[in-house]
Amino acid sequence: MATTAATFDQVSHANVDTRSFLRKYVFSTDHKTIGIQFLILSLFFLAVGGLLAMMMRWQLGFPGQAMPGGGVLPDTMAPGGILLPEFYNALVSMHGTFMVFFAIMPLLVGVFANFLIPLKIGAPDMAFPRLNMASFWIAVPAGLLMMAGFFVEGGAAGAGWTMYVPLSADPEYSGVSAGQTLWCMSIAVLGLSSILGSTNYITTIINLRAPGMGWFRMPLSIWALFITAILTVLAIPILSGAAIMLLFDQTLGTHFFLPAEGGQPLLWQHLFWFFGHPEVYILILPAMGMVSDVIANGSRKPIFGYHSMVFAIMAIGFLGWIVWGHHMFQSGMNPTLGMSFMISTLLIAVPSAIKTFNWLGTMWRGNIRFHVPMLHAIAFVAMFVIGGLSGVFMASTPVDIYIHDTYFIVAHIHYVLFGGSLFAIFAGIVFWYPKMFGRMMSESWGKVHFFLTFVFYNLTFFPMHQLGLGGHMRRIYDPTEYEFLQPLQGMNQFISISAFLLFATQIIFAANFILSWFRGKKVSENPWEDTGLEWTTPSPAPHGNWPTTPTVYQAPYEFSHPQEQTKDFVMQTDKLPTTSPAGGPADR
Amino acid sequence: MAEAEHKHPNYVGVWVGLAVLTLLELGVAFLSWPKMTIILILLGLAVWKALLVALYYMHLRFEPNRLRILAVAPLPLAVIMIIAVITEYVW
Amino acid sequence: MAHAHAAMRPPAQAEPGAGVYTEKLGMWVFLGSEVMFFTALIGSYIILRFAHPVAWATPGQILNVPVTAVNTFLLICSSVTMVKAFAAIQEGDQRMLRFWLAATVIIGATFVSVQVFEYLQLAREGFLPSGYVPGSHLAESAETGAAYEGGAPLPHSVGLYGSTFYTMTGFHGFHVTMGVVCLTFVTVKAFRGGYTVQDHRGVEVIGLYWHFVDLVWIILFTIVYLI
Amino acid sequence: MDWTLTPGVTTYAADIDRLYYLILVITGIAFVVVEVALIWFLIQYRGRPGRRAHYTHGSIRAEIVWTSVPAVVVVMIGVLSGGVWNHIRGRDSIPPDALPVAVAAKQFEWNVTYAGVDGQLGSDDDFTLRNELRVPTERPVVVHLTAEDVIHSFFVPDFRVKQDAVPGMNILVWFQVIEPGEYPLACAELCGLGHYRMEARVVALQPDEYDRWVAEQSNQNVASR
Repeated sequence: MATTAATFDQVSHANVDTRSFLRKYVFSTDHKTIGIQFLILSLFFLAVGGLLAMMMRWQLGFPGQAMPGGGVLPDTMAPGGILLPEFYNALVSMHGTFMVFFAIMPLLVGVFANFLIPLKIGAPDMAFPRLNMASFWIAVPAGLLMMAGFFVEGGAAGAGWTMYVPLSADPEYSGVSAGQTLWCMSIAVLGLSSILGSTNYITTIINLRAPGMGWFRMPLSIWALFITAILTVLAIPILSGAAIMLLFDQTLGTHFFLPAEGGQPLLWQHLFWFFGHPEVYILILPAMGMVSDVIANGSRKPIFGYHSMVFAIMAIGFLGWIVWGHHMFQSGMNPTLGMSFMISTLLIAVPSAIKTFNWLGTMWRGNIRFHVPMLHAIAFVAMFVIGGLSGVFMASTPVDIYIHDTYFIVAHIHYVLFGGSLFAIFAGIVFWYPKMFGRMMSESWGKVHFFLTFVFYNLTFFPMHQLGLGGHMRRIYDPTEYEFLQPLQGMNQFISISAFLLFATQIIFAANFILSWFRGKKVSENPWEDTGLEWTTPSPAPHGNWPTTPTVYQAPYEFSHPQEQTKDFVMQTDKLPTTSPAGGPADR
Repeated sequence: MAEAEHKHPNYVGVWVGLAVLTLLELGVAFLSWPKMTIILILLGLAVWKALLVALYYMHLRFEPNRLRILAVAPLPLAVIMIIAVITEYVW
Repeated sequence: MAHAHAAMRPPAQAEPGAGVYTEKLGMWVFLGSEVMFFTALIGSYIILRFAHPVAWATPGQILNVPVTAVNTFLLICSSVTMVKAFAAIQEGDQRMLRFWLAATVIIGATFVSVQVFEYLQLAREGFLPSGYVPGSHLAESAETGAAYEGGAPLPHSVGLYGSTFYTMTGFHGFHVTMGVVCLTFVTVKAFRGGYTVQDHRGVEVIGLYWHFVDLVWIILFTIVYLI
Repeated sequence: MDWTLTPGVTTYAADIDRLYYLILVITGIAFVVVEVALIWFLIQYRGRPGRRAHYTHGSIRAEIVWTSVPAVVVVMIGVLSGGVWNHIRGRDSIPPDALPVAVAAKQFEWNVTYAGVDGQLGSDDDFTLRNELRVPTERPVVVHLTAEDVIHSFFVPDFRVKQDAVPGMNILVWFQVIEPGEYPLACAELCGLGHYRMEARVVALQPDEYDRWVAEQSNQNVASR
């Protein structure tokens, strides 16, 4: 490009920030600001989703009793504080929807992809900064549309977050009309936001890597986000298409999914899960990547088996496309198809196992620092193991006959999405907080938050395995209705109380997050003594990230390098006396 | 940009080809041949036309291999999904 | 594509990526996403067709094939004018760039108009996304089976035909409309002399989108109207 | 913590339970190995001043081991599960002599149509009961499962039977009960407001008792016409 010299010059003056307030904080095109905007948005929805879960837990633990504070809810939801079944169904559906689409997914993909990709690959910003801004400002109305469901006649969508048809397609069946329509619209709009964002991430990673940042010098978080972005770009349009067809079934009277005139209910499930399983990996791969970064840092060791970690990410990314049928083993799907889906599903355990063992290998003979992000990362590994192993039960089709649609599944997804993704998100937020805001979060409160969360989390979700083995179905409003579930009611109450305590514990995190913004200890460039490019620029990173584009000489995790005796880490931008210039991390 | 270096492909020739193939399709569609034969011929012609557009108008013929791989990457997934779901009904 | 963010671009010695410039790469990634979107729509159509092989009218019985054939030809023409515009700017010919771009916009808009006309016509005759309007003459030919293979009456599943037809062609039409809007911006910029021999990324990138939409129509025309 | 299942009462329940316990043991071992190693590493290699971590990028041999061992184990689980799955749901798994009974799910009840004395559905002596499914023991039963409105799921925990009932589809699910008794039947797929109380009971009777009951019901049914 002929303009190269000019751009270089402009970049070097990028530190002089002349943007107006609106351009700097609201309609910003700076990837870091957009990341922080996504952070605030998705933490808000995380809180909303958590609150909905609390109401559900109240009903499950104490069915038919007035919920404390439930009096503020209108009579269409909870007359006298006692939840109505229709409101309970809305809670179930909206908890899942908010958590998956508006909390975990934006937290991982919106926040960390935006914030980390340019900083970690040495780019001044995203490839398309304005598209990036559009991606955020499209996500906001999507969230508002979804929230609006609670305030329209008939309440929010009540067919589960999977919106199985025909229940979701016809108000005659669910009693919800406007809420279902809003759900479809919101998901279609959110889809556009995700596609724009992910197009940006892919292009940025392919084309904007700094000199020396070869493919196999990218940190695993970037690898994971890259594969995630590919999954997003290819999977989300399937959901958008399906949601739009469902929307037409609801509003225009089309017949895609309604069997009366030839529609196919199973078609919805196939489309949904063809999107939905890659989505599961969209929700866990970035978490795995960030945890890899944090574990290498905490162990002060290069990641064990970097290449096999990368190939495991790719394998998961590919296998994720051919396993969707395992959500449908009991759905009436062709049983022979079930067989092939079982095999592919079981195979996906292999790359997951590789990753787990490599994390253990990284800690082996390390010099482990138990800082807060590391604690969360360790919890991630410990909990992901449980979530992964419980998945084997479901992958085995005959066992799945019994545990499908029971609390065993609920336990499994929460071990993966809370024990997995959310612990990784906590690790990520605490780890990169100084780079976002220039201050540290409180270490001691962070530890208190971690230990309480870890304990209450396990007390909440582990017993759910037991409920499931007792045959406890998901999504039922009142378990005491069934005689065979009554012996399990004590456990339900125990879970509910643990869940309340778990929710209360998160107040510590919220307070720590907000207060540290103003009062946290100010930090220099590299508070965690990490090796990544983002730690070579001031905290918080300025607009444009670096005065001049950094050059990369090292593999991503060169901790405790024998040639560097003064400190136990080598930055990616550091030159060592005898580093081979083109070397990858496995050149030994 | 480097594209200027190669001679322009015969865009008008491709256009004529597309038009002729469309006419051919219209001709075939209303023949009284076995339905399956007609469908296969029509799909073949459609793919041919699509390839003409992708290779010449979208320049895939002249792009680096990496971009070509990126361009066709979603297709296997589409095929996997459609074939898997069809087995619900025909197998 | 505007260059307000030129300052954000990295120096040229960045690691080699896909071997194409960023805007083009971004468009191809986006097109990959579009492929999956149309997979959802076209895939559903194929699957529903396999589930109910008898629910689809014989070609030409309900849908107006001659008008659509002309429309298909128009879209093919707009593709060649688009690519001609690109060829013109590659050689620095501003006049022909403007001419071919304007032609593309006009032909694209005509395509959409013809499609709207087709929709109105079909709706008037009683063919809707929800199925046939009872009492209309198309409903009659559907109910008696006259419009269908084998001629047997079809009490059920006739609604699928209208649902898939309007959804697939409607979303294609929506994409064409978006294309026309974007092309209009590009054309205005071309008239202001915004593209040069050195830098005409905008023309090439919108062209990719436009040809993709044409490509989708080639598939749709065959599977919806002719099969 | 109790990891045992209440014993199932159909012929294949034991197969499913055996698989469950097998996976429980395998995953249990994996769980213990990983968590013990994790805790041991955390203690053994905790950061101490003056210590340095061992600089290594990994080991190909270790990677091969922990790729191939899980692969072999999951393939083994897959093969074992496949056999049981084929027995329960495979293409020709439904015993030809199975007694048919039609179950139509709708919001929020189960309507059971019995084949009557002749053992054929669709004949004159059929009769329908609401929320009560009676089946004989020692004889395979095949349920013709349909739904009238939305998707429901036919779940009899003690039978280890769960199958979605999908509107527009007629799904066959078979079982053979070995233990007479009364068992709950629940809906396992969110189906609307009354999902939580879409309950019915399944009564498994001795074959002769069942035949007597069917004859009685059939007669009543024919008489009341």
